[in-house]
Amino acid sequence: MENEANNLISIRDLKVHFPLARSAWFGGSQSIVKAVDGASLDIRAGETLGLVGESGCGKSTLGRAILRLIEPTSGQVLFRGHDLASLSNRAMREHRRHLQIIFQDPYASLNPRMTVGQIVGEPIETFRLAGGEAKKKRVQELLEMVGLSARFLKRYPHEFSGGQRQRIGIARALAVDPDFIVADEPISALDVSIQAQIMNLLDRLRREKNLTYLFISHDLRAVQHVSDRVAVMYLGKIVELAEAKSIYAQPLMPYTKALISAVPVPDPKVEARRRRIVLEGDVPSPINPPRGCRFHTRCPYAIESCSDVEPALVQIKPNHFAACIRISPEQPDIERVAPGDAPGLRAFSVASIA
Amino acid sequence: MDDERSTPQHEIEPVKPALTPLGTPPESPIRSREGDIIHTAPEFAIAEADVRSAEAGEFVAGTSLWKDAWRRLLKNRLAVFGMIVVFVVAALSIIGPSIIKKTTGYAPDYIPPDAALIKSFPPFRAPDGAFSWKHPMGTDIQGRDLFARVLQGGQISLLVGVIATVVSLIIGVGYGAVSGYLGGRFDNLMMRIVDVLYSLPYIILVIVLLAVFRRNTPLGQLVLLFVALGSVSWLTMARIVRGQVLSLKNQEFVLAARATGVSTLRIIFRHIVPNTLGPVIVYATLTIPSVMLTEAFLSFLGFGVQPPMSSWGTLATDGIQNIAVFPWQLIFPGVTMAIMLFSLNFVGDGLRDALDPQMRKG
Amino acid sequence: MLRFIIRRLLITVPMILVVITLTWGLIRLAPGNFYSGEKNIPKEIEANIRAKYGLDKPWYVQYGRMLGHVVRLDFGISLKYEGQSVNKIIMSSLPVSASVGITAYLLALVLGIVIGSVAALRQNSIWDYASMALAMLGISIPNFVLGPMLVLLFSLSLYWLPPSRWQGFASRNIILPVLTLSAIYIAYIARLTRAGMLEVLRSDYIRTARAKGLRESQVVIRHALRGGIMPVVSFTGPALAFLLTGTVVVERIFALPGLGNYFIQAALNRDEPLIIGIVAFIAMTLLLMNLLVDITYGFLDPRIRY
Amino acid sequence: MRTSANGNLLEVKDLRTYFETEDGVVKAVDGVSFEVRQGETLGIVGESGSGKSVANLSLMRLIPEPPGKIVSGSIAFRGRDILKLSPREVRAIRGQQIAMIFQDPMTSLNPFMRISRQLMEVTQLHLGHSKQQAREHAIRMLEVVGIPDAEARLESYPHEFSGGMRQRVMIAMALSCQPELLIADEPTTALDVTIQAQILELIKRLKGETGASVILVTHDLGVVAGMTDHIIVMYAGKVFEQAPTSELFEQPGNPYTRGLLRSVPDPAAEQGKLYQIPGQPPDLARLPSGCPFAPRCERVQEICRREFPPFVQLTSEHYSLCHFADEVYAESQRAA
Repeated sequence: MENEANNLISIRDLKVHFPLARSAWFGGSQSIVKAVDGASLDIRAGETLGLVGESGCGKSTLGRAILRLIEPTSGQVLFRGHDLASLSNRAMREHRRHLQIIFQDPYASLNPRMTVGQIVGEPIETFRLAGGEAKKKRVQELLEMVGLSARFLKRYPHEFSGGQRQRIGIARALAVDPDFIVADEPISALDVSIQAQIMNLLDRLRREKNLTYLFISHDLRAVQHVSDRVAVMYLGKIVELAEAKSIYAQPLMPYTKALISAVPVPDPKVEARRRRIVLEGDVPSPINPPRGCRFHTRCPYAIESCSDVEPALVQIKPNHFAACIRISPEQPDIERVAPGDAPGLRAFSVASIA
Repeated sequence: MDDERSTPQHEIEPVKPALTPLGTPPESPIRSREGDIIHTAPEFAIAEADVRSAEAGEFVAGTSLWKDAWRRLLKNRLAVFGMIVVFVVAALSIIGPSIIKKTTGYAPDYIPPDAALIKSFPPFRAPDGAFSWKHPMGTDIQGRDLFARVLQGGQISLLVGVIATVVSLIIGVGYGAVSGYLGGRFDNLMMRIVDVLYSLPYIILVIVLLAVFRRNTPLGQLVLLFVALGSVSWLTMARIVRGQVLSLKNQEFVLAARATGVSTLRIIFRHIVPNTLGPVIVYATLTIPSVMLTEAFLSFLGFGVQPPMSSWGTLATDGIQNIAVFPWQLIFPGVTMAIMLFSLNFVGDGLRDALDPQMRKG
Repeated sequence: MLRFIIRRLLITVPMILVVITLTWGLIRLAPGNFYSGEKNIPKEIEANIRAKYGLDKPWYVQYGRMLGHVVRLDFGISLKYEGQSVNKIIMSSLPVSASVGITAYLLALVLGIVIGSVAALRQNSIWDYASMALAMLGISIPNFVLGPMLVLLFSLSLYWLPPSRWQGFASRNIILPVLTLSAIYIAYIARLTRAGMLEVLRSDYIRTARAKGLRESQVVIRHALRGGIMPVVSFTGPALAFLLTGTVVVERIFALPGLGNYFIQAALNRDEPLIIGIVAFIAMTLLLMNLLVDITYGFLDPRIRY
Repeated sequence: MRTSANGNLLEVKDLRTYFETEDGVVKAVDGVSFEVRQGETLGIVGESGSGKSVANLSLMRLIPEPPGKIVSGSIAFRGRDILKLSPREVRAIRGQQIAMIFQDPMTSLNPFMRISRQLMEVTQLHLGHSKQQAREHAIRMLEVVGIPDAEARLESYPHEFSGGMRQRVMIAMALSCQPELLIADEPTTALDVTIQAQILELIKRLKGETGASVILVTHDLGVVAGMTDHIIVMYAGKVFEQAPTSELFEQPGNPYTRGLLRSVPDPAAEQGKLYQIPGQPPDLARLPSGCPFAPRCERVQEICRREFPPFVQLTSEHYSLCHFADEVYAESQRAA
């Protein structure tokens, strides 16, 4: 998109489609869930890119597909010039040193039959980074780095609370000294008072270790707090991408506007004043996503063309991208666009003719 | 108390109290926005509290889920009772017959010279009708000591139970694990085969098999029994293992292992297999009594163990012939078997309770 | 739904073929023959016998003939009970087995569900412990031990009930066989019901029902029971298979002229047409019953769609 | 304690609900008192394990017994103590005068029953509706909660609805008998933000239309900020702070409340380090002798570890459970 050199990860037109399980006893037609359907995104070295969206929008799938924990159906994931999506399994395994993940569920993400020492030590063993005493020392260091006592080495996950378990998961991800970490809803399963702890820890580690994060969450407040830039996802597509400040101050997409306005603010005065955009209806099924703009079924500003043309993610304002045919750099505020006007459509047809 | 999906007992995390011991030095505060005090790594407070009892610098070994389960099992009185009974009966069956032979001279199939006199004697009776320790379970219609025979029958019954279970374990775990791990089309095909076999009247086939292939040598018949019983009892095991593997495969800790480049073999043996063991152990424990029951039932129909070998099933079957006159010939082997099965079932149930919630959520 | 049933029925046909082929193969692969029990048969007579039963033909001709029988649902003439057709034997013995089996299962359903529900509703009470210990006993006592013991008690000691002899469905003679047969089902169903009910009673929608102000009996009967007995419904498939083995034993103990007794005799005598006939009949019944169970399950659980 | 005005619909006094567990007695709710006034919305805020849900289930006597038990206290609803009523009298209140909606709409509706029956059985039970009346009423309620094509959807099963729609059905069911008090226990926690907004708007609108009082239980301070008149903050089974909503947010009088408020990312503030409450929530079976929050409190003193704190009255309607409530309150006042 711009300034390629700064990008640590570049995702190009990534698609992840799942065939739904057939009904028991063969036969029956197969439907396909288009969890991620043509997403493109650049993640710059050293930044935290927030990825927000409602459940089922494909944000977690995208995060996992980058790391090939789910095989992408098509598209590219460029990491330092290698397309991760097309590497052999063996070559991919080598790259895993640099790419790590932190999971949502602090209960399911730790093997209940392994001690903390084994869990955190396993990546070190896998890449033969250290052995014997050195390994033990390294594990202790890692535990202390995430705020746990080194004496917990021989304990088992079920003896810890949710927040502590999440720290163990973070220590495991750090064990190989990665460059890039996908934080997949790292705080949503935690209590409010623990969320702040984990967010601060992640932030501190990023600065100390010069890490790059893809921070996936449905919690817009948290994403805003930790992210440099934010991408909004809806039904398998990236619909808006901008600097955190600008996206919260002036969201362009009607969907993003609604999303942000829906977040309750812990301040009665603000709550009393503000006007909430309440979207009608539910998110459509990703098995049969709406034609054209996927949001048009719920969009208060939708016009007929919205159901025909699939909008591309274009730059509306400097470093602010949105996928909506009704707004343009000339008139980025959708409320002021003339009724029925779709400037993006003109640009689109011009582009396709060219 | 907010996660209403689980029962209140499970809502409370069994984590040690998060107390700061008195006199813990305060953390060095960092100043940040609006002068808030920020604790750098306040978790240390908990860390310290947790290991209070330990010597400084010493590593505290945690309790693994196995130890946890064992502790819970020991709390279950019925299961402990079951384990003791199983152990005692099994030990008696193994060493009992030779002890009896040494002390009283009654081998299980020893027909004493005065057989005509002591045929079908009631328990604790001497030929003259007085009390006697010689035959605590009486004698059978040929004058053999029933106690020795019941103990020896236990050997065969347990052997059949254990070996057939091992056979089912090997086939079932292998089949289920492969099916679950490969997934997709293979899994579909393999599980359809299990479904088909499941809905067959397999016991009918076993009877046909045992009837038409009936061996004249007792050992041959025994082997045939192992094969027949083992080959039908693996189906459920395969389903259980497959279900486990399938769900574990997508657990986040397996994904995490994959994300850190752990090899497939290691994922299978370090991450998946240890976590399937719980249900497998439970089911295997419950398979033993069910196989023993099937063996007894086949013996009753005349397809089981052949003489001179005897199992609880054959002994009970012999006893049925004369139930009106010599009821103890049915009651002793029958009740012994029932007690053993009862205890094994309790152990299995207790194990399930102890190992369930397999993924303990605190 | 209709498509599901048709698909299942179509699959049933090859499955029955598999069972029959397996059975036939087992009989043929085993050494010896049905007349090998009779000693010293002269060569000519043996040749005559072989010719009479078509055993001189190549195996595939014999296999084809056997299949032909199965397809026409006419299983031929029994070797042992000469002159009697297999169909006739099945038809005369089926009512005996079916009446004992079905009565036992119905009894088990009612008693099992009631006992299991009571245990679940009074969890950790003396009722719970007692009924579950009894259930465990029911699972642990082999029915061929239980049957004679019941006979010993009720017939030979108390003289309440006759020990055996089939005198039709309505006679008192059916009581002991039915009790013997149903014991293990009562036990299983009670355990399943208890486990199922406990799970359902803990669920959120039961709390909703209580929050509505429903009486506890309404909560249990209207809201909990249906979900609670789902495990029992899915047990019905395996139960039918058990029922077969159970009836075989009970028929032997109580000398009932049922299907199971004939089957054992046939297996011991290597009465090929009778074995094949009974196996085919049982396989068909079992598969059809399983299909019925699945359909019922679909009706009971609206989330399942075929 | 606030003197009870006669306008109180519900007065809970010194409620204690304990659970027997393997690890010992868990005092899930331990001496909780609060009031709900006619027509007002009370928010109960707390993290998991704070006892907020148990407190609400206790109000309806829905605590599974055993292992739970309401040990003491009184729950006066319109002057009658619910804890002293016969089971039959409690049932008459449930669903008719006090109704509840729960966190997970997926599991709170009976999956085996058409929603028509689930809706109709409430009014048949409490309002003595005939089948036909109940049916018509059910359709009207579905329309009220905004389910399109209500008549056609009436015969659906719960799994045929989306999460948000199911929560609407739950609300329709709860409001069928026009209850005087609606207890909403984390009604939006399982839902997406846009759906959460829909449900919150709906509850607000219906509350306005019916004049019912509402107890809104949640862990999300944002949700209570816009919805409630009064708030109580719970921690470790105790009420830590109780105040009118605006005052609680502006001038919290308890270190825990203050910590909670500050650990929520503030959209207006600069990025950077977030305030964090150190440590872990306490184990309810092994509570310390002093203030349960002491191990995590930033201004802990010797006395906090030794003595259980007093419930200090700060203003006419503002109470805080803290040895230093006055100081904390004063500090907040200065900050504001």
